[in-house]
Amino acid sequence: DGETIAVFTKNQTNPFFQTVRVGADNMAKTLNAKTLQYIPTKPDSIPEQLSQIEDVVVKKPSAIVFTPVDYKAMVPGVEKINDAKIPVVNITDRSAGGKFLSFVGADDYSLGLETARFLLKTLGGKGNIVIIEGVKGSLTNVDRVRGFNDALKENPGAKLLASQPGNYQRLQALQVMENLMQSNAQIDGVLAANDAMAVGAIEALDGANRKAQVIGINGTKEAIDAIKSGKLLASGDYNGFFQGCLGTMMAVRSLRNQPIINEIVLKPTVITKDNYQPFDQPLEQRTCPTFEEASKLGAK
Amino acid sequence: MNAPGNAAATPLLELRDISKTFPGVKALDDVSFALYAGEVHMLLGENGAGKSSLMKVLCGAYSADAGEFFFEGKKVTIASTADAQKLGIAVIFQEFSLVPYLDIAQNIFLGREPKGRIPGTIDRRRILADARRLLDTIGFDIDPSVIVNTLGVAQQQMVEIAKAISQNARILVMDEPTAALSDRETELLFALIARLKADGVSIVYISHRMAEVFSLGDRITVLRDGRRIDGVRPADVTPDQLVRMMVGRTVDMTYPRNFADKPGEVLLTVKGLTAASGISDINIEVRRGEIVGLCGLVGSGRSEVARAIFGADPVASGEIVFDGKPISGEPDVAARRGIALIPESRKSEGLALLRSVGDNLVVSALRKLFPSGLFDPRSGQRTADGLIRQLRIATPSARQTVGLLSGGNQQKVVIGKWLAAGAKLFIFDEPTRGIDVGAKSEIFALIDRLVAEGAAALMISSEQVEICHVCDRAYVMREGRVAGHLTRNELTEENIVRLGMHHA
Amino acid sequence: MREAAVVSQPNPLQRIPGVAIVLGALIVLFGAIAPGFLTPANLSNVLVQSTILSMLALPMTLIIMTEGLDLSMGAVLTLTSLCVAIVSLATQSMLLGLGAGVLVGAAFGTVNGWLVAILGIPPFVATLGTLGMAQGLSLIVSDGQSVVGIPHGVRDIYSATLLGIPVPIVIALVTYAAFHGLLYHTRFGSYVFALGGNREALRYAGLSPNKLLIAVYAIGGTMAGIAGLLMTARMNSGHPTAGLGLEFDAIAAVAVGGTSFERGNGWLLGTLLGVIAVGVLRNGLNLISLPSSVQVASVGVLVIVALFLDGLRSRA
Amino acid sequence: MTDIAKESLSPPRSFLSQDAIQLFYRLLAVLLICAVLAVLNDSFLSLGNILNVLRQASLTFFIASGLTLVVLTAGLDLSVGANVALSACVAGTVIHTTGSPALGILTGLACGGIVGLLNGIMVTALRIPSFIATYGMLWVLNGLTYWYMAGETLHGFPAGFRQIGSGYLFGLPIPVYLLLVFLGIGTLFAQRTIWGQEIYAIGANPVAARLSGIPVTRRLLLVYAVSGTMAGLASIIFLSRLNSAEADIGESLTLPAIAAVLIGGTSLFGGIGTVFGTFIGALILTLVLNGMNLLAVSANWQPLVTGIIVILAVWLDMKTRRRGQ
Ligand SMILES: Nc1ncnc2c1ncn2[C@@H]1O[C@H](COP(=O)(O)OP(=O)(O)OP(=O)(O)O)[C@@H](O)[C@H]1O
Ligand SMILES: Nc1ncnc2c1ncn2[C@@H]1O[C@H](COP(=O)(O)OP(=O)(O)OP(=O)(O)O)[C@@H](O)[C@H]1O
Ligand SMILES: [Mg+2]
Ligand SMILES: [Mg+2]
Repeated sequence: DGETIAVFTKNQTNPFFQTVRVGADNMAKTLNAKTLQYIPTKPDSIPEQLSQIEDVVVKKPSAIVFTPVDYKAMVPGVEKINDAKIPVVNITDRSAGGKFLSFVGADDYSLGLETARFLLKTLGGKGNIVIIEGVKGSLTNVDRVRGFNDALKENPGAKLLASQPGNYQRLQALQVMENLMQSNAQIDGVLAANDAMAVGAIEALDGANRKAQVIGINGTKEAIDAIKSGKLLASGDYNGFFQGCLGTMMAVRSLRNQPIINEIVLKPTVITKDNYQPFDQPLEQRTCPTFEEASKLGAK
Repeated sequence: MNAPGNAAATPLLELRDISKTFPGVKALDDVSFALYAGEVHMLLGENGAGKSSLMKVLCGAYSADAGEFFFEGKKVTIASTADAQKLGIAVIFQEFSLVPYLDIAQNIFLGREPKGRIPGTIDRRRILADARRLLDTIGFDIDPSVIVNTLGVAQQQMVEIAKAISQNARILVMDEPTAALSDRETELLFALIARLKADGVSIVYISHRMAEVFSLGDRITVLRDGRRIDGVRPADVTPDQLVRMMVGRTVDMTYPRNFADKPGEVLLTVKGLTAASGISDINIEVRRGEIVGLCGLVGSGRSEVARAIFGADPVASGEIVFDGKPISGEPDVAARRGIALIPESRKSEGLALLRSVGDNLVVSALRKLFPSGLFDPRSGQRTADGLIRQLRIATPSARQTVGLLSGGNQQKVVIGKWLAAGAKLFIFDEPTRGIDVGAKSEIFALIDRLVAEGAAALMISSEQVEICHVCDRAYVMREGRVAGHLTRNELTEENIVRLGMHHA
Repeated sequence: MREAAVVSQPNPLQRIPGVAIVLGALIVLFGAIAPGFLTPANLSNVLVQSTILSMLALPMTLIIMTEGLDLSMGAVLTLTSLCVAIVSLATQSMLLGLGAGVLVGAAFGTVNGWLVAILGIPPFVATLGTLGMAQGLSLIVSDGQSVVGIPHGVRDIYSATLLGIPVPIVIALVTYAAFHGLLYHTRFGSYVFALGGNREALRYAGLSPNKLLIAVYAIGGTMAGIAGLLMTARMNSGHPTAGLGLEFDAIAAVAVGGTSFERGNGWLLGTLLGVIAVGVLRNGLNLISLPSSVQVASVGVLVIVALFLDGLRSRA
Repeated sequence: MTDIAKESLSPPRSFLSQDAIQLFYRLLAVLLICAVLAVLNDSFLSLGNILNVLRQASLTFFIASGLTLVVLTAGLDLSVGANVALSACVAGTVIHTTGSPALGILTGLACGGIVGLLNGIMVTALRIPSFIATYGMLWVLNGLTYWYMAGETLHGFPAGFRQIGSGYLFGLPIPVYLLLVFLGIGTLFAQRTIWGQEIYAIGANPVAARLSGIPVTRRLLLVYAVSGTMAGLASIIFLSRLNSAEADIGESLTLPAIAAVLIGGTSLFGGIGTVFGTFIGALILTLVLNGMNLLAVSANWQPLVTGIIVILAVWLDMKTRRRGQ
């Protein structure tokens, strides 16, 4: 009891990581452990997260729950943790190297694939589609966009008009959408690699008095609200809350010499008008899954 | 025009038919100039006559549009400062050429540092020793490892001189070297000039001070409007004649004034003024219709009094009453109440050099001219044009960049902005520094007119003659305090010096 | 006797307080409240973490002394880091990688110098422009992806030790010594003072301010190249955003260290202390695990407080 | 007529005329870019796209216009982006809790203005160089915003409020009206008020300005406060246009705003520049991004192209000015 778990997330601006942190805190509380949050002051800064690892290694927490800001560039950092013999669980983005007790994440590819399939099904398998990508080169984005594209391939009736980056940023997505609407008279569907961009695209459509079906990914609160009000067609649930819960759970369990699951890839859930209710409650009121539930969640 | 000593000598350096045009200004127009070995050659002329420009051409800093150079009779080209240095020409410029955060030794030998053992390094011991020796020869007692930034203007001037001397120059150009020097340092400089002359060094000396022209000069060349007017020997001319050559008309150098018999009501009372800037217990009174002098040695704290009254420096204690009411605060308060400061350094403190004459002329009067707060460029332009006419500022138009005007005209612009603002008390800090005789008399006439119309003036000047000529009375300062007061009848140079000297 | 006694001799130590007070206070504070702060391992940590920034901040000091600025350094470092990664990956040679990084860095530095000195574009603008170019090139050559799989030797640069001292610290110390020698003991150093203090003086001394200025910026770019190697070694990969924004940290460190933006008034050791102060602050806050938002604000507070203290003393 | 001859030799340097020449060159540049884009892409010249460009330029312009005044005094405000983020979050909260957009707008403007004022105090009373002071402020504001938002977003605002950012009036987007209004106010303020004149004078030589009786400290406070308030205004536009606020919205706004000021011909050394120039600077930046979107150029090229444009614009500006003198 009383273990300290250092939780590393990428930034304090993206609501997704807030859900991860709340999940971790929540689980730690139920297990009678303590969390310490480490977040780079500059969002997604590689050197800063490396420094934080070095500092934390000095501090020697009982275990670490780790989201790399970049899955390749942080490998030396992970190896430092390994060298210091601190047990570490990888969550969210799968690190390209290093030894982990366990990985807990969502399958970005199937998230992209399933949400896009849902949108295309709603459109009847045809229509003019645009993709708004996230940050180029980020693992989440690469896989999500691959999923989008594969779904498009399954529907030859659909036409991809453009695939432009919005860097996961609302304003950029809004402006990209505004500009795309100028050169494309008819846009039927928008595949956005996250909710903020999806909502930005919706604002652009609203501003131009145009309609299109839009999907996002992450299942954030604003996405749920938008789904409720019918503006957003769907959002893929990335389930940061569970990732935080389960990462912490595995870390603590391994410290207590209890069995753990080495890999949990959460199954994609497409949140739509029909199934949003469970997601529509404040984070603080959600409860973490138990170990038994976890084993059913998608362990491979 | 003959060479000094023997008539057969060829000039050491000769410039023939030099012309140089700047956009809008013909700075030099077919000027010829000859310099002989071992002479002190005075270069005279009004502000903007082209003296500095000629010297910059001579030392390769400016390239002439036309003209030829001869060194010891042989034709040479001076296309860069390096060319000039090879010929042994060294210059002390009007604007300092020192690097503030290097020490004295490094400044003296900048670009000619003794090489250390490791390539690229400086031999620290040698540079200090060399500098030490050099400073000793010019009688400047200071540690050469002192950073230049901490030196006063006069000390910096001495470093400039040391720097020039260090180049073993055969020709030394000094552009107004005494403008910032105290009497003691001026004497040192004159002694040094005598020594250099004896060693056969030729000196070109630019000055607006008549006394120096006659005490130092072997020959005189006068420029006007970029043309060479004449070359004479001091023995053959009177000051009045020289002035006429420079200005093209006669100028009364006694600056006649209509002294008021009865001074007006009290405008400014300073009681027990003390400030951290180094002045204490200053008591001064200025009445309408008066010009009150404030004299003393350089560093005696005159500027600090002026700045404290104007609110430019914080006041520690004491009281300033202006026009019947106490005054305190920043310069904007003083300005609004009707006090004007014409600061010591017009370039850095008086003008926005890159802005136009018109912009500079109206800047202090904005509130008065446009009480609504709305600015009307056309009306501003008219006000500026009026002032340009009234003050006879020589400028192509109100739109000319003020930094391109000559010093005297720049000074008029600084005064002009306070005329527009309707100031009642004018504080002049060295109003005639670096200004030619013609402009000087115009400025004094202007001050006279201002006080005759009911304003008052407090005038700081290092030229005691000027104080004696134009002031109704004067305070003399010493070491941050008022050492004495001189009435119109007592106002003589001897009295000023006696009161202002240390240990008097 | 000598007038030097009258004139206040400018003691470079006079400038210490601003940074030194802050640094001293931080060390005392964290020593008292942060567990593990004063351990050798942690102190070595702080210093190692400060090396990359110091390698930007030292040349930045020279650039600021010329009344200039180099906003492109962080982006150039990013680009050179990618170059190191790409070239050493392709050739399997660390030296060729370093060579490529230094070459690209020096090229950017030279372009900066050329824009500033020859075209006369204000440094802020010129280097804001090259910042964009370097950032764009980084994205283009990497297509936004990390570059991995580089030879193992590269990584050792960051993690190996020499006589028990971590190699990055050795590199930083050598760099500092080199810059100290360059600035205070060579002719070039004197000319750097003159570039900011009085460019005319250089011209009259027959020297070319333009060439010197280009040299100063080129040194900045070259150092960004070398720091790029360290960055690559640290991440064992290249990444197109790795160094973005570091230039502002470097500028802040220089300012905190007491170098003024005017008239060639610079202090190299102050810069180093400034860099370490930033490092100590971040490290200490990590150790006591304050909320991350406090950490974000604390850097800003540090900068403001240090400059405020400096201002107090210069007025006194 | 010798006077006229002289004048043509040393051309006008003030009362706007030199600036007018520079603005003319810039408008030419805008037309050139437009012509190129029109040739390359059919949809560029559509009314919809032009309004689109204007609306996008307006956000940059609001931030950059206040910044222009700061730069005119030879200062810089690096905190504008962070200020937009904080103000948006604060204003958003007020609207959510009170339900009153008017109150929210006022709070947003006040929050921006207070931050600006604090910048001004650091620059004047504490005498910290503006570049450093506002860089410090940037981090303080980020910290505050991160703490306040705790990783959440605010979204969903009343429809009336959202009209400000996304609504239309007589076929024109409302931000475009605001843009015109503030362009007019800014230009009048800088060129036709004595405060504006004093700001130019301070930028040209702060020491001389103070000794000319200009209350330099108060004017600087005003300028930084205005810059902050304009950031507050931008935050309102942002909020109503995106219908949401999050902590990181400011990061991408600062450098474009500075770039717009510089492309617009305002000199970092102070005393030279116009608000209208900044508008054109914002327009050029937006046009280029818009063009790249329309032509589907990879976003990887955006920083590169922006960098080249900044250098080119300032260099051309200097060229033409030098020829003028
Ligand atoms: N760099 C320059 N650009 C434009 N005009 C200049 C430049 N330098 C000098 N001038 C102009 O050339 C003329 C001669 O200037 P110069 O400095 O030689 O005068 P001066 O005789 O030294 O005057 P002063 O006694 O005031 O020093 C003046 O009208 C001046 O405005
Ligand atoms: N003792 C000194 N040490 C260093 N610098 C000095 C000293 N005395 C005067 N100076 C410098 O000489 C210049 C003129 O002196 P300052 O203005 O300080 O005194 P002042 O009493 O106003 O002189 P003045 O009476 O000539 O106006 C100043 O720029 C100052 O820096
Ligand atoms: Mg001159
Ligand atoms: Mg004085």
